[in-house]
Amino acid sequence: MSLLTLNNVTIRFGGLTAVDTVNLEVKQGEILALIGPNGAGKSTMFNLITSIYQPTEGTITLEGKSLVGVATHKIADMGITRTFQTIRLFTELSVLDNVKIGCHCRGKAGLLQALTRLPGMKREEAEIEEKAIKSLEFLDLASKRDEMAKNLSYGEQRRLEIARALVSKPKILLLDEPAAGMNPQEKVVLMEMIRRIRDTGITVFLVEHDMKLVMGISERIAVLDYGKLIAEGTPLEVRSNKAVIEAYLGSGKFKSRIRR
Amino acid sequence: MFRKKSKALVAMSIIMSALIMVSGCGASKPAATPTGDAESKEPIKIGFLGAKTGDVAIYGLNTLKGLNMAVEELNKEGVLGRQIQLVEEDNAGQKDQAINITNKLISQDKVVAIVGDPTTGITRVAGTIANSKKTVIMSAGSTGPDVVEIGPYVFRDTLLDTIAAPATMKYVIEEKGWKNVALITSKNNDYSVGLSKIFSKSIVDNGGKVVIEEFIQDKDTDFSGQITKIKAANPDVIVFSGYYTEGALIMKKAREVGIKAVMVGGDGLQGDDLMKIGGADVEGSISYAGFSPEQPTPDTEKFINAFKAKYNNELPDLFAAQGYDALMLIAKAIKEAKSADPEKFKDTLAQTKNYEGVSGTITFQEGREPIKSPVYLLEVKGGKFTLLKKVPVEVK
Amino acid sequence: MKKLLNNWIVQVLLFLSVLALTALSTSIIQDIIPPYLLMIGLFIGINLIMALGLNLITGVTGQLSLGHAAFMSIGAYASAIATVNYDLPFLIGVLIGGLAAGLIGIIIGFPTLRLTGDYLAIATLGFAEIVRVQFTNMKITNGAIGFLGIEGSTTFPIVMTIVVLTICCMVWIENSRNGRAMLAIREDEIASSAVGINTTLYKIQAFAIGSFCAGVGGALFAHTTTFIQPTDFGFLKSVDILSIVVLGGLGSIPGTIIGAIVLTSAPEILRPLANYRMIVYGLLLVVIMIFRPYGLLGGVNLRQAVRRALMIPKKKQAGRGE
Amino acid sequence: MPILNNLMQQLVNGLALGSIYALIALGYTMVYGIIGMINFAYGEIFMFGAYAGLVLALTNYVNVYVALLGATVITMVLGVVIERVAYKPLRRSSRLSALISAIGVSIFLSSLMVRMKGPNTRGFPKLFENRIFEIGDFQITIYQIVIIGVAGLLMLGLHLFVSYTKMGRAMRACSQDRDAASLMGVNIDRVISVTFAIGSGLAGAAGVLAGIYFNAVQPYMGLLAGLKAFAAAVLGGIGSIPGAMIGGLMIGLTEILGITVNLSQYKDAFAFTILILVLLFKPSGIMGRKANKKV
Repeated sequence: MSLLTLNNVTIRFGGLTAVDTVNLEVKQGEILALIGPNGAGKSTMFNLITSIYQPTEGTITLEGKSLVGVATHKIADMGITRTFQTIRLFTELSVLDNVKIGCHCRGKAGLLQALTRLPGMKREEAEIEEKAIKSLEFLDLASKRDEMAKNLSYGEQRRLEIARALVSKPKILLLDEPAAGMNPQEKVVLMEMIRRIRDTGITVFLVEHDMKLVMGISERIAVLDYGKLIAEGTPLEVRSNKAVIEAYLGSGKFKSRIRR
Repeated sequence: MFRKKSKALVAMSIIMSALIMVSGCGASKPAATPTGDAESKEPIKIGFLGAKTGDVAIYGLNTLKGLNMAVEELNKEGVLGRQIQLVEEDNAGQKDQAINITNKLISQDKVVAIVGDPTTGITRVAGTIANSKKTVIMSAGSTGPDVVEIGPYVFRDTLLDTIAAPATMKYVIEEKGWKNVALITSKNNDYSVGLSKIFSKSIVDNGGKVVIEEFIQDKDTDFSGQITKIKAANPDVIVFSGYYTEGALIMKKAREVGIKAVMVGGDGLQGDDLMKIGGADVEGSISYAGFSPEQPTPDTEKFINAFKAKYNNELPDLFAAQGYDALMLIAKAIKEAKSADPEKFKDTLAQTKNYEGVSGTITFQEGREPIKSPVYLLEVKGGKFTLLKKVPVEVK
Repeated sequence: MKKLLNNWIVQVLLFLSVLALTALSTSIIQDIIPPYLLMIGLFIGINLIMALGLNLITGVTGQLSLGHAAFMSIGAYASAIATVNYDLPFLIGVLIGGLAAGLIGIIIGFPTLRLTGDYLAIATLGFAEIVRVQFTNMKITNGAIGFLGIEGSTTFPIVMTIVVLTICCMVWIENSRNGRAMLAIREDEIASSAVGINTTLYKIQAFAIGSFCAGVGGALFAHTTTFIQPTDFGFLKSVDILSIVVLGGLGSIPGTIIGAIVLTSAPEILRPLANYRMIVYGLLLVVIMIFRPYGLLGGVNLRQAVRRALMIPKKKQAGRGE
Repeated sequence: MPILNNLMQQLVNGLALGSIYALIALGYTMVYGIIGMINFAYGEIFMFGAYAGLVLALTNYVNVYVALLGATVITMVLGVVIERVAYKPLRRSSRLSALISAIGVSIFLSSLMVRMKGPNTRGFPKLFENRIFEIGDFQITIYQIVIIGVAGLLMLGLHLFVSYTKMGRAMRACSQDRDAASLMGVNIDRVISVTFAIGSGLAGAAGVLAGIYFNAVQPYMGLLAGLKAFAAAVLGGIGSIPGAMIGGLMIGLTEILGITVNLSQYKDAFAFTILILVLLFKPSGIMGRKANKKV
């Protein structure tokens, strides 16, 4: 069953077509990877899905509901959360607060509740805290809950970003290069974690350069080159796809990327 | 470690340079006067309230200069055998600081009277406090309404515009025949806004006409836009209700573009800086004051000479003269009441009649509103204020 | 015992008794200490209320505003008109002052809060100038001549009670879903909207609350000085309040309190320096910033510091200024 | 057509006023472009320049060029010293700390000047005789010509300097990415010092020109002029040299046109209203590059 559907999505910045008539379906419960050389438009795709950019043409729907023109902050509420290629944490806040903020779209309390502190608001706060701690435990960060986010190691920061995105129990989690900057051991842990996330029923859609990781965990892979979707299929299919191989061998840049 | 060191160095150098500057500037500071007089009677403390910093500092500092002159003179002989000690505080032109200072002067320094503030706004705020604490306050500059009405301890020694301004307009329109008036108001100056109202009424009353009304703000320096329009309106006279600095700058610009009309204004134009800045361009300007520099009383002459000697040949402006008079009036009342208790000398002060001050002959009416009679119309001639006409004022 | 403390009604009662205690103790203090010190205390209180509002805008939400004095003036004039022209009771006037400022804050906030950083700063600065010019030219404010005849109703206990109330509200807001959202916006706007925070909404909320506080401060100010003029609310007033927030430590409520105390009393403490006072004041700002660029209490976790201070039985107090 | 002539005359007035704003705005724009900080003490440097010019002019031995040059040099040194003492230690701190430090410097400088020279407005001695040229029915004074001319020349010079010299290139590099520029061997400290020197020098020159044109020098003249110049820099697109010029001229013209249409009491509001409107519709200013949202 298709959860997220991109239909003929195109975006142009001035003369540059960053994403060119892409058709893609993300299915319920799968791990889908998007690969491609630098500047192929992978992050732009994520920005289109989360409504930071608006497509010049085409439609994006989540369970049949259009995401085009929806305010960015409503996307999380609809069930899509993400991490960023360059880590974007709330660096001066504690780890726990970072995750609590991730819960924002699941909360209801407004100014009135903040000022009256009625039992309902306290219950909500307690629930948020509980969820946040669970999420931290899930990503093995519970012991760091009172640290400032900026004091975490690089790998921990990446995980914290995932914890923040997970805490609101999204339908789809978008991971933008989650393994960047991690060492091999951390990557193994990360792969395991991504599988466990999927096992809780959350669909995972990731952009990644690390081929070993991508081939290891993805059920399907989509390949983007110069904004165009050139291949789509299981890891095995993609690996033997002619267009992909051509792109891989034809582009020195891309080749070097694979090895990394 | 290195960074800390460099920071410390920076701080050190800042403090050092500040000290050097402070000591450098300090040379000109008049010595404070807690004199160990043989009489060993405690000095009478007088507070000064006004801005020494901030953008209205000029009025406060000039008042203070006059005030210091008065202190020096009074202390030659003493008042009731006691010295006068001035406690100066800077309110930076801000009402909250003025409140703090008024409280400090009264409750901490135990002053018997406060001279200041030159502006109406702060005088109202400080006057309310001083009145409730039974301390005399004499403003050396406020002209707006609702000041002396605060209570029996609140005074001022200014020339009130309600009498002088209509007399001036009558002279300008009837005797000079300048009927078409360009009226300029400094919109952020309460004195100017208040005076303009009086001016525009008396212009109409005397058969004149305001052909163009323009607005400036205090501290503006560019008047080219307004002057261009005034030139097009071709008035017989420019009436400006603000202070001398802006007055001089307006006239400079007016002459630059070839306007021949002269400027007429209130006592706000009384300042040597009018000529210093305006030079030949303010020649012929007419304004009014409570005294005539051409027929000075001996006291006025003495004051002007002493002032010039003390302050680098600078001429006193209206604020300096009124500041001087304010303290002299208070001292006189203390002497006559034979008491430095404000509750006693305030009544003596309120009965002052025909006091020949350096800023004019002062009489306090019923309700302590001052009258200065006669009013002198002055014209700038040869870089000096010269007498044009004497207008007697009826004292009720 | 703990269960009892968790009961909402008990908490409300507790809070009310804290307010009552504040009012009571301050009205006793009022009669003991000299009026000079009392007035300084009162202005510390007024500045603190306004600074706490600005702290929410600039310190917590990260939106640099250089126009706080404008909201102060709106509150001052609105409350003065309410109590003088319409004979409303003083406290209603204060509320009206706050609401007027808050409302204008919202109206101004909608378009301007799309701007970020320094652009927002200059827009708020421009707005403040426009407000000042407007008040100079309005009939009801009596222009430059000033608004006369305001009752001197502000008292030390009233100010201090409002201070305590404001501090409590600020602490509650900061430790709520709203407050976290505001902090998140300060840290990273894009990440905030990615987790579902409506950044515009919370910025405007912060702006409205901050302006409300400024309006309340302005109303108290007007009813202290009994007379107000547009020149009382110039650019330098905005700078004064901003200095309190930055000097104390952006986003830190205890910092803002210290900042208000230090900066309101600094001109008074520096009085003996007479003519060099403002020169030294300027230098002081520079020196404090060089040594504590994040403010006196910036980056100090007060709870930790106090805990540490209590564990080690030394007299050293946490986070003392100077 | 008297109205048209009046309008032409007002345009000339506006250009002259705008040129002064533009000169100060240039300094703002340069400093902001390179280190991203609002140098709030800028108006006070302008004021110091005016006083330096005044003191030099009063010595009687000095002609207008020497006064202009002397004031420029003095303010250059002042600018560099201020940067070293008050801003450099804060370069890595939050922008607000630097802002407060700058406000401290600004209070310090203006209060110092009050102590040194008194709070009075001082007239400026005539450094050269004024002459009026009549063109049709409107006139232009030699002062106005000099102001507009000098401002134009300085701006052109600055533009050439930034575009075609090695130092100019280093400056542009710093404005793009300071760390990268540093890695490429650009001496950041030197670039910043030069930036402050040039910017402050321009403000000093503007101070002397303003002194001559308005015939008035005052310790607090820097505040409002500085605010308006800052508004001009933002209006034109902060960081852009032609932008600062256009912004300055626009603010000058708006003020004068406001007076022309009988709204002189709202003069100060005009400049800022235009500024806010421009910001709302083109947030990066008239000439500013649009900063692309990067995620």
